[in-house]
Amino acid sequence: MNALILATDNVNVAQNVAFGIIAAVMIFAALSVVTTKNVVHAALWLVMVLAGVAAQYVLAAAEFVAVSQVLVYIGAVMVLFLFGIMLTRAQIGKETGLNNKGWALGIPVALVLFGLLAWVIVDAFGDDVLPDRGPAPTVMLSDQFLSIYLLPFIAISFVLLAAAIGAIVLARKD
Amino acid sequence: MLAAEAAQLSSGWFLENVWLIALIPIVSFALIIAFGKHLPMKGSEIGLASMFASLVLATGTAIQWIQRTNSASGGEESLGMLQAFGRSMPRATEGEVQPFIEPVVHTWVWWSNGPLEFGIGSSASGLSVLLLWLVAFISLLVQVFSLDYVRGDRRYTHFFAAITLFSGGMLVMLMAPNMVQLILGWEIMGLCSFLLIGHWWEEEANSRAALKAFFTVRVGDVGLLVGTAIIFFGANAWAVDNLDSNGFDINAIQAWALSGEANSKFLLWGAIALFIACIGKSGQFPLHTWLPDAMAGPTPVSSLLHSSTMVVAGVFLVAQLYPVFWQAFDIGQGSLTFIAVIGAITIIIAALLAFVQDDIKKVLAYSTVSQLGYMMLGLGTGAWLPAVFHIFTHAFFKCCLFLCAGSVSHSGSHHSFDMKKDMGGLRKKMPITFTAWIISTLALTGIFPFAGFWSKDEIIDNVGNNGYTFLMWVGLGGAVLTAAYMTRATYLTFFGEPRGAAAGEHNGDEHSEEHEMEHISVGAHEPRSLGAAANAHGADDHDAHDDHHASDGPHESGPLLLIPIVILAFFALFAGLANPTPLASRFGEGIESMKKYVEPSSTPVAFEDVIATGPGESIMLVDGRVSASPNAEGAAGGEEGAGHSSGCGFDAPEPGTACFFPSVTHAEPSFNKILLSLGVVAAGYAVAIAFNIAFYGRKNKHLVGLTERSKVMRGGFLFLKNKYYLDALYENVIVRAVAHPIAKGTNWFNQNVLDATVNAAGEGARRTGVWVYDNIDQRIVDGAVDGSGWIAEETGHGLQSTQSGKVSQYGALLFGAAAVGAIVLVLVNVS
Amino acid sequence: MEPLTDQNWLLSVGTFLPLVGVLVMMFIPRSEEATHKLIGIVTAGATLAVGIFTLFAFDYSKAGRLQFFVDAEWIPVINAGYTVGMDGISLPLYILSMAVTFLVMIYSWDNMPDAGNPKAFFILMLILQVGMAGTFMAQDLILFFVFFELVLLPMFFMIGVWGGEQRKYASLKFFLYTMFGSAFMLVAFIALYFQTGATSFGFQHLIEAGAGIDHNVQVWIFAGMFLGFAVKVPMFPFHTWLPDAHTQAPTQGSVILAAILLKLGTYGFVRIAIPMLPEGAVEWAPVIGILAVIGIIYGALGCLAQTDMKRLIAFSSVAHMGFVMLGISTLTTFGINAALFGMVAHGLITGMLFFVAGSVKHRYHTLEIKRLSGMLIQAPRLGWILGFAAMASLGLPGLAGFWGEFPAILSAYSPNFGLSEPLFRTLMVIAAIGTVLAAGYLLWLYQRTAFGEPSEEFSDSHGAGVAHSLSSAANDDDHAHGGIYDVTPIEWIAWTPFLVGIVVLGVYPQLLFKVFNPGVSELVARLGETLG
Amino acid sequence: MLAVNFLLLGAALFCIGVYGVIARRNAVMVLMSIELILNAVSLNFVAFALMSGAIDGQVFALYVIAVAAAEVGVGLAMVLMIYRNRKSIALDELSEMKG
Repeated sequence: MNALILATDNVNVAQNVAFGIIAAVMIFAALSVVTTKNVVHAALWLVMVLAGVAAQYVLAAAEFVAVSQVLVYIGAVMVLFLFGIMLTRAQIGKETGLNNKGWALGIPVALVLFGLLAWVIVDAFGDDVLPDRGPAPTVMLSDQFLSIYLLPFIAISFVLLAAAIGAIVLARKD
Repeated sequence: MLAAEAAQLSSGWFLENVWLIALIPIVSFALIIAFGKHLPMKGSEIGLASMFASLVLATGTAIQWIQRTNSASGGEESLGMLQAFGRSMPRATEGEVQPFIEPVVHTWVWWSNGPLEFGIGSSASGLSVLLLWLVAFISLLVQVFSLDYVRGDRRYTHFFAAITLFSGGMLVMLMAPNMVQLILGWEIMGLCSFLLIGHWWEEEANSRAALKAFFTVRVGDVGLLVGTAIIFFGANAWAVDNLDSNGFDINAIQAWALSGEANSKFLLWGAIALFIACIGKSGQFPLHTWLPDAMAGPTPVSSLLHSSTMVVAGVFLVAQLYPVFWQAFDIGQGSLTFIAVIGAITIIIAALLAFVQDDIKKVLAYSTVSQLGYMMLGLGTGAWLPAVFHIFTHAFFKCCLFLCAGSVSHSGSHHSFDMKKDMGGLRKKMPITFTAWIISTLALTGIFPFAGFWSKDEIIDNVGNNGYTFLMWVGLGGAVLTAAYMTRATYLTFFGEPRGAAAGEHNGDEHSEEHEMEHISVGAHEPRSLGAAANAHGADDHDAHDDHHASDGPHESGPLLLIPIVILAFFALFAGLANPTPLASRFGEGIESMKKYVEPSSTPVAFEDVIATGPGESIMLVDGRVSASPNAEGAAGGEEGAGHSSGCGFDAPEPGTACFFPSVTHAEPSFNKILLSLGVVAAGYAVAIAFNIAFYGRKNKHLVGLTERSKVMRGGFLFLKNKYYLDALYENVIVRAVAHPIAKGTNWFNQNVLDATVNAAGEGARRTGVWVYDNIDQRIVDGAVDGSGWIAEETGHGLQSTQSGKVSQYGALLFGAAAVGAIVLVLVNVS
Repeated sequence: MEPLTDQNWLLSVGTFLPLVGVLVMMFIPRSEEATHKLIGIVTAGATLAVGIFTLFAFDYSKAGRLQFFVDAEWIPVINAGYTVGMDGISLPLYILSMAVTFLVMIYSWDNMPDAGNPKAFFILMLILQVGMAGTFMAQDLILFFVFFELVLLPMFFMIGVWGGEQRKYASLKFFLYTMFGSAFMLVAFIALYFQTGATSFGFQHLIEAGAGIDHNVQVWIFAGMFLGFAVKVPMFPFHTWLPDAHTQAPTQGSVILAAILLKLGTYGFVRIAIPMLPEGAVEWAPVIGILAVIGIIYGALGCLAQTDMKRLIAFSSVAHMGFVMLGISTLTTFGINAALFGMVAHGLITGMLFFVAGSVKHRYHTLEIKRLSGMLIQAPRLGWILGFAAMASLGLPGLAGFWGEFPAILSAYSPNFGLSEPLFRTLMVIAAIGTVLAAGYLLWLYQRTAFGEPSEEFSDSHGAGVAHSLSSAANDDDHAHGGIYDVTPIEWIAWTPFLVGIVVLGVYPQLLFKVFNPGVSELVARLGETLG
Repeated sequence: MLAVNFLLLGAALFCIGVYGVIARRNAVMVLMSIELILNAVSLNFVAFALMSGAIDGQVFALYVIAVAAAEVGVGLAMVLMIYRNRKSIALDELSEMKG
């Protein structure tokens, strides 16, 4: 696999190297999210993964998305998670029994799924090379938002509102 | 009006409105049902009035029919109203060729289904006019008889309603112009016989007998339905083209059968099917078991239905559609026909069984079956006229015999019919009944001046003449047996010393059919009988009945019973003179009025005449869509019969003409043949009487012990052996065990084999029904339906475990399924 | 033959009038039972009056053509029109349904089933009447299907609520079985719609266009329709719902079920399946014939095995419908006329038999044949009516039953359009034997229930009860005496039209044949043309 | 820079997320795994946006982020409620919805 990537001559090596490092870190972090015994560690590893993803967005010429990823995900969502962990009084340090009985079932399913996806991706996009374009100006993004995708934009606002109210109603004490 | 030219046949008001004869009884049936109970004589007066009206109309029709025949043969003498069947016949001119007299057909469109139209109405031909008069006359007499006989019965009105409906049904059948109306009359008679046999349906035996009668006749009716269908589809095309009527019209069927173009396959199968119906209705060999059991009905019913009129329906059907049977079984060619064989077997079987019966009515029933066998034998061997004449005479003396039996039981043996226990020596006490009985017995056995001789002897004579010598001897043997069992019955009833009720003991407990009448006497059923809606005046009739018995012991019956008996006896004596063929040589042809008026002539008639003439045009037919069999390959015209004359029945009529009746032969009466048959019968009498006196009278010691001493004597006596009337011990030890192999055998065979098969069929059908119902219907068909419900339920339970409520398991399932789906998609697309 | 469109409001009024009654009854509280019964009877009477007016307005000389024809827009999207019309074939059944409902309502004036609640009972009966009348007047497949299904619901509730012990099982089975059948029928209708160019569901159009469909498609479409109608008839393999439904249904339910609902199936064959799919009909005719004759023999054997009177009568109607289907399978004018007559006759006769069975149950509280006997002594008139109905049912000439069976047997002798004659002739002989079996089980039933002495089980209760003298005064107050009483005046009023009908049709069948004939001969002529 | 890289990475993250959902007993951990999956998807979106040059992919990525945020909000609220009633958020004990 790696040989395939490196061998292509007209690819600027720096991008590949950077991608490789970040990808490795992300995969390692993701694996440890799902395997660590400690809930808080899991949350932290998740932060690592999200940061990696943000970095990938930058590589993929999508700065605005990267920034919003960092802002929303790492900023807000992870904080929520930590709150969640705190409020559900997870023990400090190692916890036993985080995996349920049939956890072993997950491995084959994941592997089969990954094998399949990999095979399909390689088969479909095996050799086309990404054109290295400059980062897309954010104004284009906003045009899209407010013209073609206006309806989803409004819909998402409703979703967020509903989620907020829902969360409040659910979590209220009385 | 009479001297019309030959072609234009005279017709009169009576011939036109023959349908009135049948309509009156049916209408009066409705009246009796509606108002019967409130009338002074509880409905019986309506019945009597209707029968009398029918008789008057029938007589008028007969007279006009005679004028019509005379006018056809150019006879110029005018016929007075009285000479209908009187003895002194005017000498008709010796018309060389007797022209065919078309029946007067008068029909209305009853209903039409698709292209076919069905008419209802009347067709007055020689045969039907004769029998119409006969049925009306006999019904009137029987109704008069039953006025007194059935008095006091709880369902008096029902009885009269049913009897009037029966007469109506029979008259409808007799005058039927087409097969559908014939079936209508046929089935109404079946219904009435069911109602009348089961008149006292409280007893299980009576209702079972009624059911058995209805089923056996109904089995025959299948033949009627199928036969009508086959004949219809055979005859329809031909009838449409030539006679402009349809396949149901009886005249058309007659003409079609003899037209030579009839497809022999249709003819044969149609004739067999129709004959099965006749076997059922007229109690011939295989299906005769219901007739003796039908004696469970009241005596007037047995005398009217099961001796003179209803059972004759089968013979009438064969006689009416004679051309069909003539062609189908080639009766003309002298071959041993199916009908003759059945007739012969029936004669012998029934005569033998008559020996073994203790019940007087059973004896007469078997005698009727045997006489019917004679008629079938006659029809089967080409002796059409003697057979029809035998119907005519037989009706009188058999009905008279039954009425005498009824009167004997009514006032002689205290309502019991058992000759052994309750009769004997009644001749002194019941002189009139006795003389009537003797006259009728002599008539039945065919002694010279009496009616039976002229008809039965004629049948035997013609059978011999047509080349069936063996069957002739069977007929003579039958005559001997008849003489024998009638002597036995007469001896047991009227001679010897009185026994049981006849001796005056008033044993009230014995089981007899009139037992129901005494039901009303004090007893557990008091409230129920009062409650019985049918008989509003329960209280008074039962005491009227009592004084009747005050004068205990056998005595002569009342006038109402005797008048019919005397009239019938008179006819039993003189009816023969209606067609005394043996005297023809001395008094000339004209004396045979039956031959002249009743037997249709076999001269061909042009189609146009048939369609155009005749006051009632035959049924018009819209172009029939119903495809009949191609009548292209018509039966090869009857080739020259073996020695018999040619003519209608033998070679096809020239195109454009149709003949309606085969040319039947008439045996020349010869003196020695008459002597032979009379001698045989006399011998039968002599032996029987001698044996009776010796055996029952116990006068001759030598004879008494004869049966068990020598095998030869017993073998000899086998046929004439009279009843084993010995004291009980002697009877049980020896005679019963040995004496009657054949009689008992036939009776056993009759009960266990034939009856058993009928019952077994019923039981078998029921058991298959139960098996089919339990296994196929409930288990397989129903099971399949319930099974599908069960399967759905089981799969539901099976899948329930996947719904475990655990999120992770759902996740696993979800993604697992997604993965598998993806793999399948990939494989499919890749390959 | 273009239809006549004068007075075309008549049919719609005749069909939907009962709904007015239903509306009125809705607002009246359940407790006033008498008023409900009265309104029910008045509405049914009014509907019958409209029916009789239609009878007179009908032009018998043109009985072959559709009369009172209406062709209005209904659901344009699937071009299903509210096309409605009445010709000689459907008129008698249309009137019969109104008459039967009216008489059944009169009968239930004082013999309500034990579950009571006449409000719901009468409303259901009125809705049932709408369904039945609608099916006979519909000239559009979708309209026909709607009415065909509408009929199911009220009958389901009548059996389910007012029925006998296992009414749940019976009603569910009845409903699902018929739904199963009509599902296939709907598929067939739609297939037919598309095969004929998807322009309209009207009968006229489909009949003209139907012949055009190619051979084996016709056979398959006919198969779908056959399944739907065969379940309703019921024909041999699909009949198992009938005995259960009848045994559990209340008297009123089983009378209407036997008198009219069974006819929807056979009417469907004559009106829809055969004219629209000629080649399919010829292909399927032998199958229908064979199944019909099996039905006759199977029904008869079933009857011989029964111990319950009502179940026996149910099996007997399987046998009778066998004769009707035999008549239809010959595809001759003769046979189809006989089949239509057989439908009306069977309706009257079996309706009468169920009425008698119902009143026997009302009096003896059991229908076990073994325990019944001597009915002629305890209730003579009831016994004689049972005898009369049994005689009519076994096909005695002179009564209506005969004219349904005899021409059917006769027509089986020479079927139309090249159907194999030897096969149909054997069917004819077997059917003729079937008539003997019919006589067998009916008279056997009659002997065991009517003849003989009353069984002690009922006679002593009889003795103890009020002396049931003939005077009708005693049995007016029906609750006063529990025992066996004779026919009450209410029953007389309900039953006499049936009895008179059976006799009149028996004596003068031309009444009905005159009406059926033009329509049927036109149908067969058209079949002749299309089949060449 | 091959497009395959991004897509493979996305796929890997996705499968790890799936394993997480299946294996984990703790509700919060499952939510985290779902987060992983969502991120994998939005990574794919951006990759395709890059490949095809149209920025619709990025728009979708943003939407995914928004929805994910909402989803976590509600998810955690529910987890808290479960925790308050059950004092434990082990998923395999919550099986009242069993069929």
